[in-house]
Amino acid sequence: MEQTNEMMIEFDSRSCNESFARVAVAAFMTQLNPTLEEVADVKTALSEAVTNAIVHGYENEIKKVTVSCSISGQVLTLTVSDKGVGIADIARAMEPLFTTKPDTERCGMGFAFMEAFMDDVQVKSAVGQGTAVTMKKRIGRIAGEYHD
Amino acid sequence: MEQTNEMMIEFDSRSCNESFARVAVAAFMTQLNPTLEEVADVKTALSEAVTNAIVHGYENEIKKVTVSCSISGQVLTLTVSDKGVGIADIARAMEPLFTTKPDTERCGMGFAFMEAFMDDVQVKSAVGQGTAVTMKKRIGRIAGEYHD
Amino acid sequence: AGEIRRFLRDDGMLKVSRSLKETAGRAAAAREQLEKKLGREPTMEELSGEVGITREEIVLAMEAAAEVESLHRPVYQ
Ligand SMILES: Nc1ncnc2c1ncn2[C@@H]1O[C@H](COP(=O)(O)OP(=O)(O)O)[C@@H](O)[C@H]1O
Ligand SMILES: Nc1ncnc2c1ncn2[C@@H]1O[C@H](COP(=O)(O)OP(=O)(O)O)[C@@H](O)[C@H]1O
Ligand SMILES: [Mg+2]
Ligand SMILES: [Mg+2]
Repeated sequence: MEQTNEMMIEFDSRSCNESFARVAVAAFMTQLNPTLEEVADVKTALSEAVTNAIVHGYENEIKKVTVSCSISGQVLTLTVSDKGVGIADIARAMEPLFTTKPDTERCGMGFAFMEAFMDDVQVKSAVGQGTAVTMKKRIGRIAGEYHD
Repeated sequence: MEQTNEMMIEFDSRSCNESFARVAVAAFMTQLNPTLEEVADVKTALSEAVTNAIVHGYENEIKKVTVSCSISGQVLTLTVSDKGVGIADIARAMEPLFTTKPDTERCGMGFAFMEAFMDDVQVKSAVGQGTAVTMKKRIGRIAGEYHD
Repeated sequence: AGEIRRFLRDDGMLKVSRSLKETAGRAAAAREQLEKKLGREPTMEELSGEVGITREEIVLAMEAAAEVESLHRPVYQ
């Protein structure tokens, strides 16, 4: 039986809310009985996606960022969305080291980190409409060890 | 200067999500630099309101509970909403020891706790449409320490 | 290999509750110590400075520690 549980958080695109978002997702995913490493992986991937929404999506204007989170069986799915500028060429944006803000402390490794720390990363975006990054990760040690 | 910051969480009305809601609100309110006691007060009031939404509002059906949270100056405002059965007589429901579920472990003290731990509690409700409980608390008792 | 993985992951598992509990323990100790020093309850900023962990992580650890306690309490009663 695959029990499903869902939550969603929406917050102002201020960098002071990143830490809140990380902890909220960490608190929700503790239901999956994760390891410390799994929690750290998800927090890193989430931070990259939220920073992108704030810095690139909204270019530091104060609008809403949404993080939807669901648990189905042992799989955690996270979607980070903004209604910002959007991405014209998604494949290019996802290339390691590609960045449109080379002047700042960004180094073009955000998507590479998300892909390294999560099992699957999908990006949907439309110029002028916004971006949604959906990431999945299977949490849990060995098959059959959890009752779900 | 009154800086405002907002967040909202929405989650399935399962009691396993109460802990997630407490952490999300507690993490968000740390921006106000509260004491642990103030954090504990808010968590207690929040738990009572969320439990009410799950147990009374939805009578344990799985629907969505929403918690909106805003910070303005040193004041934290929380609204816990459900789209459940609603309350016919709000004044009566808020009386200490009044409960419509005397059989369970409830003891009719939920609203009394919310009023004791928060500065202000307002309830809006319509039968068949749902309930919204708005609570405010001024954070930071140490005089002169906060600029607002 | 499965056994090794199981061992590593079990160790990781232990570390989750251990590290959260440890953080919560350190925060509780710092709270007491600061309260004595300041003559009032410390703020989250003061606590976080003392423990060296963000305010948000401290509230997560304290909630997790409280949860673990309430889950285990009936077992040991
Ligand atoms: N939410 C977003 N909205 C608009 N553009 C984005 C968004 N996320 C990423 N991008 C684009 O993709 C590029 C690569 O992102 P990333 O790999 O995180 O590197 P960096 O953030 O260091 O530039 C960004 O420079 C930006 O052009
Ligand atoms: N969200 C809600 N939806 C419907 N009824 C509610 C809700 N919250 C409270 N009530 C009503 O108000 C009564 C008093 O609530 P409370 O003071 O928390 O006591 P208790 O939950 O122990 O019954 C409840 O018994 C219930 O009838
Ligand atoms: Mg980036
Ligand atoms: Mg109650």
